[in-house]
Amino acid sequence: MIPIQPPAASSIADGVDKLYYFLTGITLFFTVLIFSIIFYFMVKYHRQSEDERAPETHTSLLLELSWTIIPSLICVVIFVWASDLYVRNARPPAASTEIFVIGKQWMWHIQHPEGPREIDELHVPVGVPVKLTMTSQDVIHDFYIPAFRVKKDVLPGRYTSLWFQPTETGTFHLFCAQFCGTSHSQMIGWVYVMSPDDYTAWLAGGEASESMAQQGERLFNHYTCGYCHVADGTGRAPSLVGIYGKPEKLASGEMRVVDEALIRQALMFPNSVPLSGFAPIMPTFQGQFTEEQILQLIAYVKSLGSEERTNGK
Amino acid sequence: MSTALADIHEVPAESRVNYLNAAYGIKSWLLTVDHKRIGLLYLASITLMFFVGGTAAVLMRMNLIEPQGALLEPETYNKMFSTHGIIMVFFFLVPSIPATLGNFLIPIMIGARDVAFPKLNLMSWYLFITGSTFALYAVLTGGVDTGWTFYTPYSSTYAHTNVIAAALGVFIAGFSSILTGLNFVVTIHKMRAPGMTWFRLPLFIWAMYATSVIFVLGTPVIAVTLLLLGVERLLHVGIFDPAIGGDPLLFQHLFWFYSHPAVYIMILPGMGVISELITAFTRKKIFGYTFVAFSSMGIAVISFVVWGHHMFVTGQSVYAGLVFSVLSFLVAIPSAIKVFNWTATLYRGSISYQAPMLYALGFMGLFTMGGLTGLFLASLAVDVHLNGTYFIVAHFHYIMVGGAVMAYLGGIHYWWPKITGRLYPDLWARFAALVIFVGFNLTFFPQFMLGYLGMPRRYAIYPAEFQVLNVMSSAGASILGVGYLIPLVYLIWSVRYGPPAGPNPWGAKGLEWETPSPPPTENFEVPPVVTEDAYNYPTREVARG
Amino acid sequence: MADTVAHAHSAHPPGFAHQFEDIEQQREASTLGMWVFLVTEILFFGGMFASYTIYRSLHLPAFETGSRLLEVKFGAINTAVLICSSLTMVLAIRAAQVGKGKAQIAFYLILTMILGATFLGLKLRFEWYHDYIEHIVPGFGFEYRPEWGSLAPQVQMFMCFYFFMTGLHALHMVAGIGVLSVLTIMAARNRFSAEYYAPLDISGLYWHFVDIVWIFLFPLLYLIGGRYAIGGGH
Amino acid sequence: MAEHVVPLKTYIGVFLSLMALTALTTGVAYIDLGALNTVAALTIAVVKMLLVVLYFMHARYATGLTRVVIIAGFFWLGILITFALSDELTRNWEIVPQAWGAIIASLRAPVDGCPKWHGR
Repeated sequence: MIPIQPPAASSIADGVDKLYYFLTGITLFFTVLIFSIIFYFMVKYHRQSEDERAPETHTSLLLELSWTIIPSLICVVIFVWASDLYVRNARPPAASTEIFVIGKQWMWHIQHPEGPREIDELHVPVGVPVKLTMTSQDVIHDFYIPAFRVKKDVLPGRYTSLWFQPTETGTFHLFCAQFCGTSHSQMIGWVYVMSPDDYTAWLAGGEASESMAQQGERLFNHYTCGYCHVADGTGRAPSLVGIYGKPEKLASGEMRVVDEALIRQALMFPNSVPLSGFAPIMPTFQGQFTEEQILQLIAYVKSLGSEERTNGK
Repeated sequence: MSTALADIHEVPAESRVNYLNAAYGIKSWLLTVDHKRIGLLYLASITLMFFVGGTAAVLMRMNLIEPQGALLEPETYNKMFSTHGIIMVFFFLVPSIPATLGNFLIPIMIGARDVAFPKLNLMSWYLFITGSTFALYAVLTGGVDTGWTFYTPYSSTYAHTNVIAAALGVFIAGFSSILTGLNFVVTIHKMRAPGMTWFRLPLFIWAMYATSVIFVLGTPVIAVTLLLLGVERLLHVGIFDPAIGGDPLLFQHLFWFYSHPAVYIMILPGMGVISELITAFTRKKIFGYTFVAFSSMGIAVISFVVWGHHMFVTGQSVYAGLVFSVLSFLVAIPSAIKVFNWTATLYRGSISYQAPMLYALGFMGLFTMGGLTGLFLASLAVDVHLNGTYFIVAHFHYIMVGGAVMAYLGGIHYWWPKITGRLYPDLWARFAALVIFVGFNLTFFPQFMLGYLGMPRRYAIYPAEFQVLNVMSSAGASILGVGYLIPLVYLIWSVRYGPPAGPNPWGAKGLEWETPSPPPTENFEVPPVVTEDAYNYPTREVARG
Repeated sequence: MADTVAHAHSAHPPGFAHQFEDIEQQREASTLGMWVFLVTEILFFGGMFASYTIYRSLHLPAFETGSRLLEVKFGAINTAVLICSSLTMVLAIRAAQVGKGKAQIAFYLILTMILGATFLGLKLRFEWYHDYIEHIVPGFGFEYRPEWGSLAPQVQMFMCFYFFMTGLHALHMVAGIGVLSVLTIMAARNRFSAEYYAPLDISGLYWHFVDIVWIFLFPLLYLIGGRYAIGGGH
Repeated sequence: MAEHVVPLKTYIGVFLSLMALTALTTGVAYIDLGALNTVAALTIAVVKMLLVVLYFMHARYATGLTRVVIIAGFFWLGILITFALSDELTRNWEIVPQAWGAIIASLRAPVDGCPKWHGR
């Protein structure tokens, strides 16, 4: 009648639940302990007469130290357990499928690299780790799937990422967990976990639209980026072939891995991250690209890096 | 024991001049510099704000009876939870014990005639009233829907409600806390009676000193943050704006740098009141005086380095998250020490169960529960699941309502005879305490389960499977609402019709019980000289049982 | 702030308040009270210094470009003016301590106020008005310049910091001058003597604090702008 | 503290050194010391601040309590700056850097009951 536990449908769910029940056990133990001691003392030592006197109270250092050290040890155990669970699951495994999420006031816009786009719905294959790269077009939202025990704020102007590996097929709640305005409580949706072949059927079933990389390439050519970013590196700008994922040396001498955040910053504020050996002559594209278009350009740059790039320009 | 007590009994209470009948008329109240009258002025204004915030809470709970919202549009629900948050946090909980009981009792408990800067004290009250007027204006003319956290960029760019009026109200009320904190720090340092060394101070004073330290060191940061927010909202450009390279998390860093110590501002005075109540109703010295005193100071200091646990899921760096997680566990230890020391004080004491003691015992149980659920939120892996859900709502209500408000009511009942010179009907008071205890648990325990199930906070409508727990919570809220009205009735009744209370109705130790109630304007007929330790109850040599 | 002077109960000299045991306790209390108030001011400005430090580490090139928009010579002159006003303030207190009579106390106080007003005048006339003409005041017609390139948004962020911090500092200066004018009137009425000069003393503390804030603002906003890069700047 | 009247000579001396330091910090700004410029400017500012606090604000002759209050103010400002910066600067650090990753992986060669995905 009263639901107790949310569905556990991701690889980290049972780890988090074990720790949650351990903490519930500790809380109930100490609360019951304190309440029972209070009731016992209340009954045993209730005041018999007005001029009753209590014996001398002498503080015992042993008792004080014991109830300082024991809670500290318990806290250390909880901290190590929780942090280990958190850090180990903070980084997505290398071979996870990548899906892009754009939160805007009161809807989730989800884009699969293969092309399909969804509003407030996310279709994922079971058993395969999924990495979500998320950004917001206006205020701070929060992508929260209780069944997978994962949650991450979605910030404007920055990419945040979240990953999970579904272990059960089914339909699970998707909530926005950071207050974002009038219809914050309607910014909800569903996550459909499907068997791998259902997933590929669903992917193919969608209207035959270009993949994000192809749309990115169209933008790349439309804005004549290739004029400077010549593939073989003879242009005035660095060649983008194979650049994604590798550390690059900036003019300021700082080494930074070329990831989504760096590409977005290069598009928005190029002069703040010039690569060493190149003049900071790239114009800013701030305000010209929508968030979707930036993600498509990033998908295109990524596709330049992987070997399946066919017609190397 | 000073001799002031001896000659009180010959003079009948009524005819003696005390701070209440020393002067009459509106001017005598609105221009008073007597810390006791200012305490009563705060008591009146805080009770008004409590019922404004409480009405917003009742409307919210009634709306949540049905998944699609039984009463309010989502827009109005957002304004209700923002009103409930802002009014309760900044205009009731932060000033509740420090401004009412603190103002009234600190000078008396340390044997002084008044606070260090009486005119500044009155100015603090006027700042509080101005701040409250701005906040009430914001609430009544269209409301504000950013929540009490005012997160940017929603509050600075996208919200279209009275954000500036609300932020200005909190900004002005912030200065009232700063000046009150300053007043108490100087008073406790410089104006203690001869013989009142630091380790003879009652523990309420230690807790109030720790609270004043947080007032002084924390509140200015939120003042400048809200100022920056207001300017950014007016000029449409500012340092929190992501479009010009601003970092939305910077606002959260600056906001929580004050707001986490602020939750300790709300609970530390409550702990001070509980230390007084436990010793008074067991007629015994507190167990581990120095440990309890220093744990108050420990909480005040460590509370400033833990704010990151509010931002574990906001894209804060993992390394910073680990550091904040360790420190958040560390801050739980002093609270545990206090609870264990209070429990040990009950051992072989002579315990009586008047209303203040019931509030104290209720506090100990509920605060333990509230504190331990904090461990869930300090541990990184579990906080990822529970952040932003009703688990958080339940956690801080267990500490704020189960802890701070219970202690506030316990303190009001305990010192009511001293404030008004009248006793209240104790049976009604015990009944009200039980109703509040039951109503509280029925309201907030289901919310722990809702949180684990994943129901997010601040939702006007919610999926149907959460309805049963929400209906239980709403039922509990109505009981709690009634429970809070009962004390209002019999306390006001007692001012006119309550039997007169002598200087020491509870037979407790402390300088405030050695002066007539209600005390004269200059607190003591004969300036007291302190010769013994705090809570120096007569003891029995032979061990019993 | 004007209110903190009022609380020093400027009753008849020696201005003794009933809740204190003796004048010594009252002086210690008011000095401690002012220092605690200055700690709240440190944290009040501290919120802005912290945000400035964070953004400076994130957008260094843009902040250096922004800093070069400011004229160092006016910053330096203003710093000198404020240090002189600190000196005259201290001399005013010393005059009261050694019982020099109201003429000299009032003289130094007026000198301090004039120096404070010069600081505000210089800032308004030569810096803020000049910046307004050049359209680099955020929120009041801020225009991006081509030579900033893509650093333009962060340069506007720097100017936001410049106007917020110096604006807040100027507000505190105005409050300080208000406090000084009250003191001058009290000095003219011969209220200060060697035994009772607490209001002077704690207002001095406040004035020196405002000077210290500028001592930090000047290098942070004006100097750390890589001026050497363009040789000499203006 | 009240009794202690600071000699005029000290005030003038402090005043002149403050003026000299202002000239110095302005001059140093025009010499390219790279990162040292910031360090130089801040140390000179701290020295000037100390001069004003110790002599003009009589902190040197004040009670211990006043000194504790002053130091507490700056210490709390330090807490705010350090912890906020610690988040901003370590945000782009790799969560488990390669070096650590390798060490942890080697320690964990035999799969010891941690979640099954790790085995892949």
